[in-house]
Amino acid sequence: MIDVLIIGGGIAGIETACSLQDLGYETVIVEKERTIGGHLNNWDTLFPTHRPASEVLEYYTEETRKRALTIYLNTYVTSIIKLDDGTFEVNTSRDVIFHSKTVVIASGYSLFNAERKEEYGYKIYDNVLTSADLEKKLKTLNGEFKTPTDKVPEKIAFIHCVGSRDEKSGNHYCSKLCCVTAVKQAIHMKQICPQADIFCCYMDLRMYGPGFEEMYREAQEKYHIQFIRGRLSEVGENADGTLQLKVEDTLAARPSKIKVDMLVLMVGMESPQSTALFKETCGLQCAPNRFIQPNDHHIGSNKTNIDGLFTAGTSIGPMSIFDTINHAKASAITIKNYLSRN
Amino acid sequence: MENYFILPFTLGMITLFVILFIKYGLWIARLSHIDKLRIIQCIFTRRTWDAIVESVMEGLLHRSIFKRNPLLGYMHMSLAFGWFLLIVVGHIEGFLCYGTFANAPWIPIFFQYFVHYQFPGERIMTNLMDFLLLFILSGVLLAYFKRLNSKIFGIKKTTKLKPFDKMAMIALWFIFPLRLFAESATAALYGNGGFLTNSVANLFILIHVTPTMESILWWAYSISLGLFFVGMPFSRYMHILTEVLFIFLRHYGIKLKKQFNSYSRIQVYSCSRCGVCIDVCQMHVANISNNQSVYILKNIRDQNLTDRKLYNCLLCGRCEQVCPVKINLNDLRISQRIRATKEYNSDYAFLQSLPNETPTTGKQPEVIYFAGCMTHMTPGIKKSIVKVLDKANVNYIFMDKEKGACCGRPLMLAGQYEAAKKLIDFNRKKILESGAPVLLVSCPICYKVFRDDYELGQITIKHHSEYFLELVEQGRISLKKSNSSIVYHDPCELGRGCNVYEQPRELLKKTGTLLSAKQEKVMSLCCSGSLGDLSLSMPDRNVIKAETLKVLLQKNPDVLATACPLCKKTFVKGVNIQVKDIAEIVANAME
Amino acid sequence: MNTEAKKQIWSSYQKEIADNNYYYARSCIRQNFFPASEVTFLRILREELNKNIFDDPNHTTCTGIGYHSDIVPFDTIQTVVARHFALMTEAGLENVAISCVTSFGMYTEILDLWHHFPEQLEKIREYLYKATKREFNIPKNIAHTSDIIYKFRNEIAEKAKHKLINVQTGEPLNVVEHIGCHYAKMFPTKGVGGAEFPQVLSGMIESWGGNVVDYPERRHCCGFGFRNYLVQANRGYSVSNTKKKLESMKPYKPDFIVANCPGCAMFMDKWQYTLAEMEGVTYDEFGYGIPVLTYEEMAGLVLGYNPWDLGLQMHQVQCEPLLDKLGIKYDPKAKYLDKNGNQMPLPEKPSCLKV
Amino acid sequence: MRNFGFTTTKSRTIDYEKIDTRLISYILQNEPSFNACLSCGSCTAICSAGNLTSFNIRKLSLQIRLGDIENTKLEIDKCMLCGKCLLECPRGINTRNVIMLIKKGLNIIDKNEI
Repeated sequence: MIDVLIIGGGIAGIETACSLQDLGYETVIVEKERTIGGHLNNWDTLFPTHRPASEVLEYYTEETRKRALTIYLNTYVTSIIKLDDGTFEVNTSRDVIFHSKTVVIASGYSLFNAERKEEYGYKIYDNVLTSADLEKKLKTLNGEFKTPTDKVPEKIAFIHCVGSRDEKSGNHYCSKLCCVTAVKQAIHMKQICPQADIFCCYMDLRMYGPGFEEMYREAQEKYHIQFIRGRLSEVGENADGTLQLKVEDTLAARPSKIKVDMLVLMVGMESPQSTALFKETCGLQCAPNRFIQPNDHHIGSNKTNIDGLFTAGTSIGPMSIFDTINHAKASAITIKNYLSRN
Repeated sequence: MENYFILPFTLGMITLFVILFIKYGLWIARLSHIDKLRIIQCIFTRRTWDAIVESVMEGLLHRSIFKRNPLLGYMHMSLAFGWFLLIVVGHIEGFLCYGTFANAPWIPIFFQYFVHYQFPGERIMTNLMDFLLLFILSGVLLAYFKRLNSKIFGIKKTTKLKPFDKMAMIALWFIFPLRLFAESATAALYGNGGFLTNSVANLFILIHVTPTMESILWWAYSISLGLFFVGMPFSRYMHILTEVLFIFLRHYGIKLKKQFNSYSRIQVYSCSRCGVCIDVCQMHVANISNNQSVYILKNIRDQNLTDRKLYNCLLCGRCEQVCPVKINLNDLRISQRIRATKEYNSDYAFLQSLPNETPTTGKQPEVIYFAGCMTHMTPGIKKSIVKVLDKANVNYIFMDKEKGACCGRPLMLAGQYEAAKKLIDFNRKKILESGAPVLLVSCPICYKVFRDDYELGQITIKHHSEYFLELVEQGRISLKKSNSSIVYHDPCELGRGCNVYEQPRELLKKTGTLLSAKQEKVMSLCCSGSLGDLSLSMPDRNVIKAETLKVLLQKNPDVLATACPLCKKTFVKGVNIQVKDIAEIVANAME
Repeated sequence: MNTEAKKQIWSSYQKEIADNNYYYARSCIRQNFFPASEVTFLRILREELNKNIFDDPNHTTCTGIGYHSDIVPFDTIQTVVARHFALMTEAGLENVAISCVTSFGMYTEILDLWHHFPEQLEKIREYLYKATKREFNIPKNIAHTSDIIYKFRNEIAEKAKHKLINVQTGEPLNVVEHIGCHYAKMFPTKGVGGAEFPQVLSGMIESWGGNVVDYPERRHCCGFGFRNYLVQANRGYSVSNTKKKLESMKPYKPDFIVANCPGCAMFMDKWQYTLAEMEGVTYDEFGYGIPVLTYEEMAGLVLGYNPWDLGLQMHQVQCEPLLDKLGIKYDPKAKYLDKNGNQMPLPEKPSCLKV
Repeated sequence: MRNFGFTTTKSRTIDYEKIDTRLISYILQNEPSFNACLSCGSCTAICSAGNLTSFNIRKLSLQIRLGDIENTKLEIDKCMLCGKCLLECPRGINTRNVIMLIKKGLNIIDKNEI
């Protein structure tokens, strides 16, 4: 019988494991991919400091190694079953059955599939990327930045709220991080393509965290990034392969068309499919936004409706790395309280 | 043949006089007719005497610089006054020797070379001349040091030089040492030196000085003089004589106009670049050191003034207070702004179509009150003014209670003179139509323009600090003294702009304990909010403001009082203590 | 562009289209401005596809123009449409094939209204009965005539004499397709491909060998807009919209435009003349303008019908350069002969647009 | 050209390819803070000129960005430079300098110097 089984080896899972180890508990992490770190593996730099994501990743890799954490890679959970004695039986794809006193769902998020917004032309027009694609491109950038059609971009547009705050995508909620990510990426693009005109088309700019607003201001003042308040309606392709965007400049109250060489869609966060599976196998309660419903929004955000089943990180909704790590640490303490009481 | 060395000096001097004659002639000729009449009328009055006295005190003795900085003052004085005496005494020496003052101009300059024989008073004169030379040389030595290290003079920055300036300066540096060496060489050969030249001559004898060497040294002396004279009209040393001209014209009552004219030019050329204005400028706090008045005047002369420099000035007027030559630095700068923006003044055609309603009170009003844009942003001040007026039972008209045009001063500060006139005409008409004998203003920015540019005839213009003091003195309101300590910040436009320093202090003394600040009254610091500056960024303003607050709050007062809504708005976002306008303090202290 | 993904999206919505036995509802504009189009449609259905379609001499306008210009009350219009259903019912038919896109929109809207407000349907039944003593059944299937051609596009392709290929270069022709707004923008599920990606015309073009041009203003209105055209002072608005579309498609060098709405075809054709006269601009490379075809005319050309029988001489932008590209033989002398072989009066030549 | 009793209307669409950037570039070059505008409108709400006329500096700043030089010429003359907006702006934009730069910019555009 293990103390805590952690589902997900992203930063939330690893941080929970580290904190729990410090508190003297035995943990096992189950990770579906072949490496730990989750989405961070595909990210180039982090807001608001533009520090390389690899630094954070290296920290957690090193912690994992130092602490000799038990991690099952290439393993995904197929069901969580709560037994009568209050412990959990967790079945996995590997024919390994775990018995644990508690389970932490740190399964994170999945990115919105931009193909669902057909009118934005993702996977149809070559020069339409998602924010995640751009990060991958930047991470492996070697030499000059070029668009997928091999052009040094002169105009780039970032579209906020793709798959977020959009009834048509089925997501009413705000993904919270896309705004600041767009600003970060816009600055990055301006730095590597100083000749490019960069547009950000937004509905609202939600610069909620420390340093975010300052970065936004820097983007305006120093990098001359143009922020257009209006949501992209439609993308067309011009005869020369450039993209034509139709966006209303709502502040000017006039429709506008913008010709760009590259379009970056700021895809939002969605609850991963696994959450639905957990919901099915153990009656986990989910919020209308499909993320896990915290037992109490204010004083029990790590708890779920099932006693002994906890959450860490973005499994309950969009969160920054900063918030995720804090949430994971909080999860460890919540679990300690639970285990010492039972 | 051997006397040809006087040629560089003579040619240089002739060139100098010709150029000066033409320049000054043109400048005076271009003065307005009225100004010329002023000169003619005043020339045989006491004003000329006053001008002479000031010329001596400032042009030669440099009293003002002395007061601010004795070392710098000594340097300027030794050069100017010492040289002046050298010329005067040189002529006396010539007189003693030849029995006439009508000697060739080079005789006193190269006297030692020409006169190797005894004449009455020769020993005294020679030693006196040596003493004067030593006096000047001490100044030259200081000048060398100043170039090398301006900090020992208490100056943070010194001015940068152009080629002509450099030439004239280097020539100037060489003139007196060369004179010393040339005279010493002559003394070594003929034994006609004084205490100084003989001492140097004793050294020269050791190295066997020859007549050729003597000749070379006199040539060099003459050349450096000639170079200096030629360079002078094109360099900053032009100020030496222009300053005197300026002092005379100023004494004759000639005033600077809004337009840049010949008098402005005389002022520009009167700047000695002593650098005192650089020192007092608050812009240093924000590491801005290219826009101080001395640089602007230099840029005007060199015709390379950029907009950024021109507009980056708070127009606080501190530099004007310390300028030893009393140049109208603010107005000069504004006249440049007028010139730079004259092609795009607005006509405010919309003013014509506004309903022309002058509010009335039914009875004959005592006062018409103009709050102005800034007071409308500080409702606390507006409310307090109204409260005091009501309490004192003043029958007043509130001119811009609902809607009002700006007073025009902000435009004026930006150089939009023609545009400002349109607003002035609009407001002026309303004020005159009201029939009130007193115009009350609560914003020093408005106050300044009403006083200087509105031509309101019989109407007296009063800032609320003046008016409220009158109300107290007339017993129409009475104030209760509290035990809070107050420090008063002089707004630039009210203090240096309109010379109102005492009334606010009188009022404050009646409501609490007034503390003094380290720099106050004429040298009060600017809050940094000034509308005079168009290009100063907000972060830079905040830095300057913090420094001002540091000075004001040194004695930990309970209240920071000011008499300007803009100063109040500026300070309020930087401090934790109460920032109050004098109107609010009075309104609170009323019994 | 990833054309595969694009095609997939554009074919993702389909609708049910009756297979046979149609009641034909004609179009005012189509029969006036493209007089051979409807004849060609009937010919294709009857001769090429062996379908039963009833062309009823008793049916009238749907009054859509009156409706959209606010001069015919909605109850009246419903009764007129109800009469058409009565005629269909009397003819023993259940499927309507509607030639006009605006009529198609009207019919669809009225049926939807009756579906949600059955009392309205009862009222209209009563009105119709009082006025004409007729009764009617709700049609089983409503299709626009372009839907029917779309449904049988592959059959037509099999019989094709010409493909939409430039015979001189062997390259597919670049075709701009334009869908009438009332076809699917009001009721997306009633149009093939929905509102965003209607496939009805692009399906035909691709089946017949052409290349569909995807240009930025593809979904923009043709500029007709009823009220904007009907009031002369507003026509500038109408023509400006057409101009926006034409400017957007110009860089793609389209060989022709095809529309499923008669109004669209008419305006995109005629306004090219107006714009040429007003501003001296043409939207092709050589100053002839871009030919505008109805889908019936396009199908007719593919099936090898005589272009003069298709009425192409009645268009503003002349079709000869297009016929040359398609490799279709035509007799220039027969262009303006009437069906009896008599010379018709020749049209005036425009001052700018080449003919 | 023939008169049909109607003409084409100019599109209201902002075409970023055709924006006249002379004025905005001139302003930004000399006053980069202008780019930090959030369109919050506080400048406009407090504006002295706005109290007397239809002057709307927020709208104007957008129009300048969109290259509407003709309208800017008509509007900018209403500003009295009083500086209330300067005190109000949450982004610390040097609005008075912006106004003077607009005036100067328009002047040098007229002279074809930019």
